[in-house]
Amino acid sequence: MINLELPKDLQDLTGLMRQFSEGGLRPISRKYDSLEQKELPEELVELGALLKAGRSSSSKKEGASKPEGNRNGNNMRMTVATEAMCWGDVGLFLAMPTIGLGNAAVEAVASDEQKAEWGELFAAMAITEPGCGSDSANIKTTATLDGEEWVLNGEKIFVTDGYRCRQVVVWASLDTTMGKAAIKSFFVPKGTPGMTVTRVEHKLGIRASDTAQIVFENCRVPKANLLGNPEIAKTAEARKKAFGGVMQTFDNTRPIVAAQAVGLARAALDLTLDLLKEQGLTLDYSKNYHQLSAIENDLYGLEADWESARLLVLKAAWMADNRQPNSMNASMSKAKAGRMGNEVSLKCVEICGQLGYSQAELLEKFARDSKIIDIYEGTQQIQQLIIARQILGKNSSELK
Amino acid sequence: MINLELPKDLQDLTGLMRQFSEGGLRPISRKYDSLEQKELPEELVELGALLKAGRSSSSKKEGASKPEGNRNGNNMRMTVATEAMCWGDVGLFLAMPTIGLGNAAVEAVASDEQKAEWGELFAAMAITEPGCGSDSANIKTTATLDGEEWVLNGEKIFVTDGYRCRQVVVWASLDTTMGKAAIKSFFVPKGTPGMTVTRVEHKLGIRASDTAQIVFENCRVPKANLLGNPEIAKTAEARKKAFGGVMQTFDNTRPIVAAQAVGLARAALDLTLDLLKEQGLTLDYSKNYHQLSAIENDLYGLEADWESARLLVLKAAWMADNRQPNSMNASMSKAKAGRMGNEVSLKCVEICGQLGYSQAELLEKFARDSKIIDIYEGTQQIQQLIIARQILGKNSSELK
Amino acid sequence: MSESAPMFDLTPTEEEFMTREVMRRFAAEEMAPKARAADEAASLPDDFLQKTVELGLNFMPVPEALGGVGAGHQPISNTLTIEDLAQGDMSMALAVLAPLAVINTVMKWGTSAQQTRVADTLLLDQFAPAAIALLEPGLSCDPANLSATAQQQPDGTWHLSGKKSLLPFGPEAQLLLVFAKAVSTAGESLGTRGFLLAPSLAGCSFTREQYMGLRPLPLYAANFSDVALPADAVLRDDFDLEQFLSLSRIATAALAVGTCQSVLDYVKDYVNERVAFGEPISHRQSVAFMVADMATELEGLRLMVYRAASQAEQGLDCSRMAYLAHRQAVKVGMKIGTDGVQLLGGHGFTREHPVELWYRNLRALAILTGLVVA
Amino acid sequence: MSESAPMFDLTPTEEEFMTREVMRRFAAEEMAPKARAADEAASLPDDFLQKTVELGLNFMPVPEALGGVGAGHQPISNTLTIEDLAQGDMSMALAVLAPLAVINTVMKWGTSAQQTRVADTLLLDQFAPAAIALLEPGLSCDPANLSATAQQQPDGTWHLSGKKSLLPFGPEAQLLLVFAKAVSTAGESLGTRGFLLAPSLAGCSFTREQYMGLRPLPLYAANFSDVALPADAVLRDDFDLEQFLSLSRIATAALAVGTCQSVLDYVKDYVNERVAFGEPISHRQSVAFMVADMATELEGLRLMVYRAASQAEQGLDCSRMAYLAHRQAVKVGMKIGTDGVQLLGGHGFTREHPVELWYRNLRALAILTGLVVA
Repeated sequence: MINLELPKDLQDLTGLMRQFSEGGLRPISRKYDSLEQKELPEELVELGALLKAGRSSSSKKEGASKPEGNRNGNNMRMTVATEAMCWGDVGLFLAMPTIGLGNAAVEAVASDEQKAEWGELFAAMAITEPGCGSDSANIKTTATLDGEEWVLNGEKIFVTDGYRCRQVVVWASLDTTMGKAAIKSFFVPKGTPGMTVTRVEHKLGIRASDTAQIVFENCRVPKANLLGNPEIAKTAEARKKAFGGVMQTFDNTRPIVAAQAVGLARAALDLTLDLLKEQGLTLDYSKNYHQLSAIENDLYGLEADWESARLLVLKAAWMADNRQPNSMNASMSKAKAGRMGNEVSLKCVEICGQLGYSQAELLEKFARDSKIIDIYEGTQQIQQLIIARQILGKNSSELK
Repeated sequence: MINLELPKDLQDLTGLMRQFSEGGLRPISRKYDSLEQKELPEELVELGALLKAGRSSSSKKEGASKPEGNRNGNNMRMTVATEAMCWGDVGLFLAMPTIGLGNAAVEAVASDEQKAEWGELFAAMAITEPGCGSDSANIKTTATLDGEEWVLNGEKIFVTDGYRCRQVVVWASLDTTMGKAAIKSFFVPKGTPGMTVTRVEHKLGIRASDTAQIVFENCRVPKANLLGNPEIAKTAEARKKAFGGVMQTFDNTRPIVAAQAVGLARAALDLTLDLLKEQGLTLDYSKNYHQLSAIENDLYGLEADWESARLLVLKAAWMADNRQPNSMNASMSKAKAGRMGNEVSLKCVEICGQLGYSQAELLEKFARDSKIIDIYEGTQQIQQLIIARQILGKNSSELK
Repeated sequence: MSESAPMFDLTPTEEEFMTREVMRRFAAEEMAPKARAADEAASLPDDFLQKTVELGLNFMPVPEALGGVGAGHQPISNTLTIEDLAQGDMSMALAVLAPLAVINTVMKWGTSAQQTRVADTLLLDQFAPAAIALLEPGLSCDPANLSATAQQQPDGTWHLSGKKSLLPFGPEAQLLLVFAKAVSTAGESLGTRGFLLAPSLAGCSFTREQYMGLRPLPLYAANFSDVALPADAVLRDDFDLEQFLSLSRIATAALAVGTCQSVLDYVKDYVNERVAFGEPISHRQSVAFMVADMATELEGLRLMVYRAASQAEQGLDCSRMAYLAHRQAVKVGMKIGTDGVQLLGGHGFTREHPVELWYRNLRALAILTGLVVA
Repeated sequence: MSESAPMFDLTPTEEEFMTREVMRRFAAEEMAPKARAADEAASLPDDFLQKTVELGLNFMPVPEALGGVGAGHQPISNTLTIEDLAQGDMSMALAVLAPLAVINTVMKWGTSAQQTRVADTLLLDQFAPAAIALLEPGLSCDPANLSATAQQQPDGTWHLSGKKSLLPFGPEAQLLLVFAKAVSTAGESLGTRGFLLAPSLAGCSFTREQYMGLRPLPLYAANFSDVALPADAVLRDDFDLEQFLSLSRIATAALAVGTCQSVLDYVKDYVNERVAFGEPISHRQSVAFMVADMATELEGLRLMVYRAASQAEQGLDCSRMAYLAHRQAVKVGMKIGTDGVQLLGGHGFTREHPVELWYRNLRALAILTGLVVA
């Protein structure tokens, strides 16, 4: 049955996470935006533990859901939780020590022994390089097998949590002449000789979170630290598939990143509506165009785009939960939510005039934080390429 | 001295042409939109003569302006007149028998003897082919010299006035393996054996004007009917320049086509403002965003875009009058005015609700007519390519 | 929300799935191929309305006792049907759906006598035209504050006066459901109320209207001049204008979804086939991204429409989502209509291709409230 | 329009041309290279304000008798200067232009005593800070209906009360021109009027404000609590609020033109140098067309600003063009600010590149009315 309301447990999760955001994140939003410190905000240690405790109790619940039929599973849960936390603060969400972007990649393939050996995960993802940007297939970092160890060499930029994390999942090529198929990911604990954080970025937004440059110089890790299949696919078709495998993690992560924009935009809209309520304006969703004020008209437009983005995100996550191929939908959700989050938060700044632009309110911060969500995990333009190629049946050499 | 107001003579011209539009074109706008006849609307014979008389008297005036210093010359005059006539009706303007799109091309290069021999001009331009669209360099129509005659073979589509005109200026290639450099234009009087109008299009808008398909089958014209230089440039550089020469006519015509959109959009805005005035709404250009109604806000946005487009058009024409290279500015004016004309007329339909959508008013017609202006004489996308190549210093093989 | 809130789900029921198959086939066979000729002729294909009777749409919501299927009010199923028929042709879809709008509204808010009358008049083997008259001529129309009035007389009967616009079928209709501001004998406004009547009554006159699009649909301006109506012509007291408007907004937005899907499907093939500068034009980012945006915005709109419909189906308050879905439908519909023509260039401007037809029809979305209901 | 209406012309006068050379060099040498450090430090470069004295801006409009150049009010020249300085840095430009706004306004609408006071206070070898206080804190501010009031006393003096926001220099200013709703002794509103005062007066207090952008500019919230002003503190009766706002709108729009030009120049080079997927990213239509749109919209905006300025220069009514130019500046400025960051991708989000700074500064355009005048 077609139903686009959230089930009870996800509604409860939203409520819980909103409380967490309101009580835990919002009170320290401005502080860590201003400080822009390298070190982990101290409050996040406790908040992270709280979150982890909540997660393990809720993941037990999921095990109880029926295995057949329609599923509202882990992807939707992650999406909903992300949205509610980013309603609080995207920067602090990204900085949360127990939510490393690399954690999922490790948990998906590591053996129980490895998990035990590697200890508590707070793993960053190191993909982008100075010369590649969105061009993940063109990675220059190399991994060479030397006896029982991989030797890593190269330079990574824009590593979220790269300074504060405990481990780094790094993408490197086994053979740069082989293109996409030779790209594999490696697990490197902090403190491994040869891996150095060389720089922490100063940014427009998400300043509570650290974004680092990491250099690998003859950095050695055990052979088993290659995550997944170490073989380089031989045929063109198999090569494509292998890289597709690496890229497919994006099908799961993109809706979650898109959910960040949905949460942030909701926060901007809620704050704007609160400020307008003080002026006596509320939305009643009934007037026609000829009766609206400019502000009402703009707000309805923002609300509509927000709904569109939110539902695209939920659909992409729902497809993942129900094992439907969702690559195009994941990109649609990221493309729409990415631009929506930026447009909504900027328009809210404009609507609220001097209050919107002032640091006395959080709107200007939302507008700064929002831009990166339309860039990382594949820019707007990359998402459009993916969507267009799929619809038009084109490959990457035809539609560049 | 920087001054963006029109001089007295161009203001007068606008006034005169607006009167012509109001008295001559508007009363028959709906009639010929509905009839969509192949034949020339009978009223246009007299109106065309009137216009021609006006033009010859005004061009005498221009001869009197000083040859040195700042010039507001023929390009600005054409732009301003076009805007005012298209405020009346774009379809009828295009159908005006004395304003053939090919006239300018003939007048620029024909000898006095030829002009005398060829008689009164009402020349259409035949460029586009079924397989080429915006890709003018890829023309397949051929011209082969046989003794003292050119033999033309090929098929042309979207020829404005193609059915009703007296002559056709047709683009054909002397050698399709030579690319752009081999493309020349030829003067073909109607009635020349081998040239047949095979079809007249049914269109979304500009229905008062005929758009024809013309087939050339061993159509023979005298050698002298090749307009311009018959040589095919030999070097790559010279070839580029030669085609550039053909293309450069666009630098003069694009601002004039852009002016069609400016006139049409003004008509839509004026009618909308009239209808709104009956409801008690007028624009006073003083309120701030927080005080505006949605309609006011939208109208101000349209007015602003209209001004932007209009000034870009005037600048491009002014540059042409003052012999400044204006290729990029011509494309800017066409790109901006093309999309503006379409957006403004469509938004006016929306603003005026049932009146906007009804055939009882002309708004719906404006919205239909407007779309072609963003397409012909180089689509929005072609204009963007030209602008971008110039700004970024790219050629057509780098930026495709 | 209750404990029993169902899971998020985008899978139609088996019945909905089967209905879609039927509707889509009908749209593809009986509507889409005839849309151009109908537009040029400014009239529906000869046997079109009669053929729609086989779809049985009108029978669905009517109780079995009145000769219907008794499926009750099914906003989701209605929405899917509207989307599927609009994918065939928006004008033809509106013609089929106009009587259904009357039926749905009367089954929801009519007296049992009205329900019987509607069933007797419209559930026939012959197609029976009928339509709702809500909209009024002019620049704007506020359904909560109509110009048309129904003045109650001391004997309980009504006198209806006023002008309507965009009314399908007009004098050809078997039944009209006319909305007007009801005024009590004491002169108090009773708000917007619906009145069921036959267009043949004295005082009703109609004039054919012409619009930019929707040309095959016979649309009329109506003038009601002191039309005398019996006391029981009015819908029940519990008529909920906001809910009615919400259902209509959902339905109108669903028209947009279907029509935009047609545009997308058409341009997708065209840009792959059309070659310029040595390659299919779909290899150009400006073309490909326009198609990608179409698909993305359309999918977002579709989900908004489905969400509003599923709220209505579950008896939840759907006014916010219906409002936003309709608003978004207008915005997305206009953009896709325009981009469709742009992608075909000069060819898109000719009536050889259907994109110009969609360009014209999609402009109607902003002013169609009240013609169709989900 | 008169018979003598001049020809359409986009060529600056020789004097304007020479002034532009000076301004552009100053912007390129003294502003642009220091913008990042100033933003990080949230303060103007140490000797910056003093260096601007050499530009002689403040002297231009002041009559020779008062020690100025006596060039009169030159909206076109002012506009070009604002554009050129903003191309260096918007925050620094605002700091230089704030005193000039006071001077221009007082030379136009001040009493001769006020003009002398302004000349004596601001035309010095030392940079003398001064600013206009029009804007008020909160979501919106209507200059025609300010909250701050100046109550006239029976003896003709004024008591000024109210809050202001976005006030450059605040307590550091030598002079403030504060706008308030003037109220007669009889309690009647005399409309918005300007009052010249020193911030050291009793009852004035200031608090530093922090914004998303314009960080080097020292902006203050001001609180005026029953500040006693002499009778001659008020601008002349013929003060024309609409004309003042028009000149301010032109100036604010000119800030947008200069800043957007910087964005365009920067991204143009970047997209040509940046390689991805084996080619400069400028070879991609989505990138190239974004740059083309930037250039087109910026050029259109620039012409709108010039048209408004040239109307003001010729004494024509410029209110419509000024309003539209400012409106367009907000729209175009925001879009270009955003696209600038987007074109640089992740790099644009870091403070290694100036695009994020422009992104923040350009957001101020909507709320800057009254800080600068053309």
